[in-house]
Amino acid sequence: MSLESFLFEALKIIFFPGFVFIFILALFYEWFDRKFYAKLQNRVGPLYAGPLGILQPLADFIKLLSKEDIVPKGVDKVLFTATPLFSLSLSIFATLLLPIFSVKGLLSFEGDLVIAVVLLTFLCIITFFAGVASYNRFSIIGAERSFLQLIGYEIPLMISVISVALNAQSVTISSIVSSQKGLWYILGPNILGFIVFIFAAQAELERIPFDLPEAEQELIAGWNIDYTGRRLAMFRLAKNIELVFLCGLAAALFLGGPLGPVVSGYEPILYTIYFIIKSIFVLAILTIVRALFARLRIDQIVSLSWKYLLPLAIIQFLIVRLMI
Amino acid sequence: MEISITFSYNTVFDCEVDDIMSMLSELLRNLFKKRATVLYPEERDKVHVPEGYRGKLEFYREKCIGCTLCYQVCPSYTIEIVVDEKGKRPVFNLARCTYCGQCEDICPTKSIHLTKQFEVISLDKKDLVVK
Amino acid sequence: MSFEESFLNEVKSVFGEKIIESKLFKRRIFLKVNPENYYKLIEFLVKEKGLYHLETMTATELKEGIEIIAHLGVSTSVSVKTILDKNSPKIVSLCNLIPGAEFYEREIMDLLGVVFDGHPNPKRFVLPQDWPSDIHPLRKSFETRHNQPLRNVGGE
Amino acid sequence: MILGLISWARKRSPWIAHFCTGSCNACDIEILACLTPRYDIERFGAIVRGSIRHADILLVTGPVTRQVRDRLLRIYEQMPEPKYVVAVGTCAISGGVYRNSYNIYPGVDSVIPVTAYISGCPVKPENIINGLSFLLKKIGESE
Amino acid sequence: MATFDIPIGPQHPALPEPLLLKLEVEGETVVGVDFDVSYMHRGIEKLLETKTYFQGLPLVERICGICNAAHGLCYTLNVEKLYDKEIPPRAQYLRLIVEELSRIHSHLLWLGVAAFEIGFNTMFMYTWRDREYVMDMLEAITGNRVTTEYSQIGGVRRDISPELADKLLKTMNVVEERTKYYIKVALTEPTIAKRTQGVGYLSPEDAKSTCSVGPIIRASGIKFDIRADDPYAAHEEVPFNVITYDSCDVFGRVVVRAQELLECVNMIRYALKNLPSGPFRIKLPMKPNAGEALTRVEAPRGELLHYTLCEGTPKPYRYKVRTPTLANLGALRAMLTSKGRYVVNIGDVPIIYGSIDPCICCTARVQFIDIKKDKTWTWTLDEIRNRSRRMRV
Ligand code: SF4
Ligand code: SF4
Ligand code: SF4
Ligand code: SF4
Ligand code: SF4
Ligand code: SF4
Ligand code: SF4
Ligand code: SF4
Repeated sequence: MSLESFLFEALKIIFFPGFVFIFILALFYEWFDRKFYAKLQNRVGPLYAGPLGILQPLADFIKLLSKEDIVPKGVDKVLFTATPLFSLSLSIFATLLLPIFSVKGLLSFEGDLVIAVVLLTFLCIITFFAGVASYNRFSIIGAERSFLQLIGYEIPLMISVISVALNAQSVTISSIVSSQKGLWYILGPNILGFIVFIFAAQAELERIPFDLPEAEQELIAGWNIDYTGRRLAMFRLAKNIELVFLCGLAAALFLGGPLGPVVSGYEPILYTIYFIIKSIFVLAILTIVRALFARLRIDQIVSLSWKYLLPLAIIQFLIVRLMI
Repeated sequence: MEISITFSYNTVFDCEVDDIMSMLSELLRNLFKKRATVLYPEERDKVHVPEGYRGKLEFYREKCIGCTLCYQVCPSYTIEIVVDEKGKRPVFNLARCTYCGQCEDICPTKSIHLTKQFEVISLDKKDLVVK
Repeated sequence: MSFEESFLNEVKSVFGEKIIESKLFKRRIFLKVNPENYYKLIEFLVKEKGLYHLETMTATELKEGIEIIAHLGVSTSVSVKTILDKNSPKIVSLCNLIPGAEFYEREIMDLLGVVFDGHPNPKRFVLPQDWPSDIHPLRKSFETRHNQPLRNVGGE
Repeated sequence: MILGLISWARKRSPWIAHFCTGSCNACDIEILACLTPRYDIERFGAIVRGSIRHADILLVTGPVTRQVRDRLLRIYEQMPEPKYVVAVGTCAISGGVYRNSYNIYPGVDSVIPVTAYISGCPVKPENIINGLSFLLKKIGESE
Repeated sequence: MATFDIPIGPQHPALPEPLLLKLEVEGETVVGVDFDVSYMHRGIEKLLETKTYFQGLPLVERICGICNAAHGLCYTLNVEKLYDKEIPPRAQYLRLIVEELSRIHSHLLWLGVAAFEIGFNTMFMYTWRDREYVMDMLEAITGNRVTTEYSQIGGVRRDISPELADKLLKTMNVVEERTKYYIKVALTEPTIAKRTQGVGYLSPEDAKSTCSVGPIIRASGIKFDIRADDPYAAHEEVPFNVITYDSCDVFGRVVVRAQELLECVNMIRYALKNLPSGPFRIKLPMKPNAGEALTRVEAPRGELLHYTLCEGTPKPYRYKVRTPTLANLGALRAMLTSKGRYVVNIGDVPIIYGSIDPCICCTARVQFIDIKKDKTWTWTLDEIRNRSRRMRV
């Protein structure tokens, strides 16, 4: 590899569509989520930090970085320090798989869809360890709940992803995206899969109605109760990046990812724009779901997933199976 | 601490569809409704402060005759009676005032008035004194 | 004859001279008995007259002693008073008759130091855990100024 | 530059925790009302956090009863720096109506240091917002 | 013997006021309860003895902020009894209007907080947005949003002008429409029914013997409402229905409160239409006659009782307040103790606790005493609530 192309790759990783771009996107998505949520509730939401409050997540982030960092007595120091870092780096790594500016992600290899799903599970496991590390009753219960949820939604999520893969005859994100040139999968046979994916994503992100692990009225703050300052900032950023990742993954798998009418020569820019529009559409759906429901009980969540999501996912799978 | 995990799978989650729909339509209607928020510091004139709101005290020294009735009805020892060149007069320490309006009601000469000014804040308790 | 008067007559026909004093207002009846008749009268009112609802119990330190009032009633409120000795106030508990009396009696125990005989759960209720057990705030000898040592003198 | 950024961020992201030390509820429900559509303090970036460790501003309502005093102290110790305490309501400022009772401390500032006082009984939600934005302005200036 | 202490008091903005619940459990079943209310003890009764009757009014209104209108009303009615003077009927009607308005505000608040508790933030936002209409009216009539100070010794503080009455009627229409929507949601929403029906059983006999009051006893099918049984203010003249429900469980309490909202709206309408003319306040001297008085008022949470003993001085010799929540503690214990086929699981505790609409909550901590294992530990309500998610059937 020549030096120039190496530098070019490095720039790509650092700026676009690498770390910096993801960072900005993550903050932007959080802002959109909060603003839209407020709008649905007839409020205004963040307003004064930057135009329309668009810098609100940035302000939160910087403020948290600058706060005093407390390590409470009795926590597992190693885990307490390591989990935020792990969580952040895993989520960034996952995002690099997204096909943002072309049908291929920054990282793209045979079978990367499998890796993406596995990363999601890892993120959840890290949440569990983060909760256990602070050895506080609330956080342990929160951690335990996040694990229990995992049992509920993981399998439907996987099946819905598998049916897409089956449809495209591939487990590589880039080829799934390019196979949607003719017809997006959501318009095709995969509409049920999309619904399952949305609910599973909501659960993965621990948002209402699946926000049991950090339910404020019940657990105060759940698994992250003892984290302050930098560590909390990292966790929040990781959550936002995960949000980007899941919205992006939904867009890539069901909405044709970055595809759309293009003027030749401007593909990367247009692709990026299409990608962002589509994933924000997914985000808006997620936000509406958040505003629409009350929190479920943990047993309700599990029975919901097994009674409804799983059969839906299996029907989806059978439809695809029969079509091919 | 032991943490026992027991599930019951027979809890059915069955929110009926039209319940969700009625909530959803309410949500979407709100999306296009005017915001209910009053942007308070900017839109101060739109804040609902009716006539007769019991806010910050105002005291008119000229009218006061020093009867100390207000001192006698105040429930929270807000009022201190001091003597100045004209005689007895009350001094109000808003750090203790409950804005109950008893002093305004009792004052025979209407020297005390609770205004519509609802913003009473301070970084130092000593500033909260009305003379 | 008003309802209150006929009610009083009915009670008097059973208890006669044991009712030391009675006062009538609209829908209010105040009766006074000696401590030994207190439980019997209340039992009569609850069992025979159907006054199942114990509104509350009041205790007051008067000059002649500590007055206990049990307010009974649904529509018309009947208050049964009795006066206890100031130095060792003691009376039989109503909890067997009316389980709802428990909290009222415990409150009086805390605030005035009355002992209720046969109370199932005579524990501290309203006062802080670290409060000295021989000080009862509603006694007249307890000056509000009393609190000065208990209060932080700093502040405003 | 960095310092300016930090102080900007602090000003724009006040996270709130609320603690009741024996108030009459009226101030508490007015604080709760601040979250609702009419007042919406999320405009300032303020969110109410359950965990005291996440909070920047502690809103205290109520005169401090004897039993609650120690818990107030403990909560205060657990807040990460920089921290601000706001006494909401007359009885949090000086004991207000309950002044001279045997079971209360006269105001929050007899137990922990207080940054700002918001007077009212109960405080009108706009006054709470006003107090907060005033405090935020001061935070910005002092740094 | 292991006792846990929670490092952080649970501070969430809903449900304030601390109470210590001590639960005795056998395994997962609650077998006994005890309470400690000392976190909130402010010594008000003693304090009242040091203030004149006129000074006492603001203090009484601040016993609790949510139904302060009822406290203020009860206090003034009580003190007026000592004077032996006729209070103008217009004042009584105006008092009734403000009392019912504040009942609407209290019940709506409870609905919103209940939604907030189950994480239904949107519902919470909507109910509280609509509650603001009521608050605006209260503010316009009385001069403050929450603490009304409307009822004064001798009458009311100020009159309701015709324009204001007009506005109030219009607001009532809005409130009625919105209330109907919320009732529909609350009563048809299956998840609410699932979590409330058959929970927190209080038999009519227990309701009577524990002397419970308000919506609690009415949800056990007993018609007991001070407004009807011992009318005060203008309740003798303004018609209304006493709402009862006989399911004896938490769901019944939801139904009773929801239906009462509509009753309140109708009462306010009637009172405004039939408002007598005349003065709204008479001046009374500082010193009442010697004597004693007892008044009962139906606050949003149930019967409220004030008793005073006056020796002819401007200050009360004794003032006694019995709040509805105190009266309902006995009922709460009956609901929380397992008996027969009604087994109370630890997980049910928060819902049952919430159903008495307690004003002593939040910092509430629950102490468990397992009589078999002889071990004690402390939990916050929130922790139990969280267990409920796992263990409720
Ligand atoms: S408004 Fe009330 S508390 Fe304030 S000074 Fe007047 S009487 Fe005293
Ligand atoms: S009541 Fe009025 S006239 Fe009398 S001292 Fe007070 S302010 Fe002056
Ligand atoms: S705050 Fe309220 S209760 Fe306390 S002294 Fe003032 S008016 Fe009275
Ligand atoms: S300031 Fe007044 S309204 Fe607020 S909590 Fe204290 S007594 Fe209640
Ligand atoms: S007791 Fe209630 S008001 Fe006080 S901090 Fe806790 S939740 Fe808030
Ligand atoms: S009513 Fe009784 S228990 Fe309640 S604050 Fe007053 S003295 Fe204490
Ligand atoms: S029942 Fe609750 S809301 Fe009503 S006056 Fe008592 S404390 Fe306040
Ligand atoms: S109802 Fe009970 S707990 Fe609530 S403020 Fe009154 S005395 Fe205290």
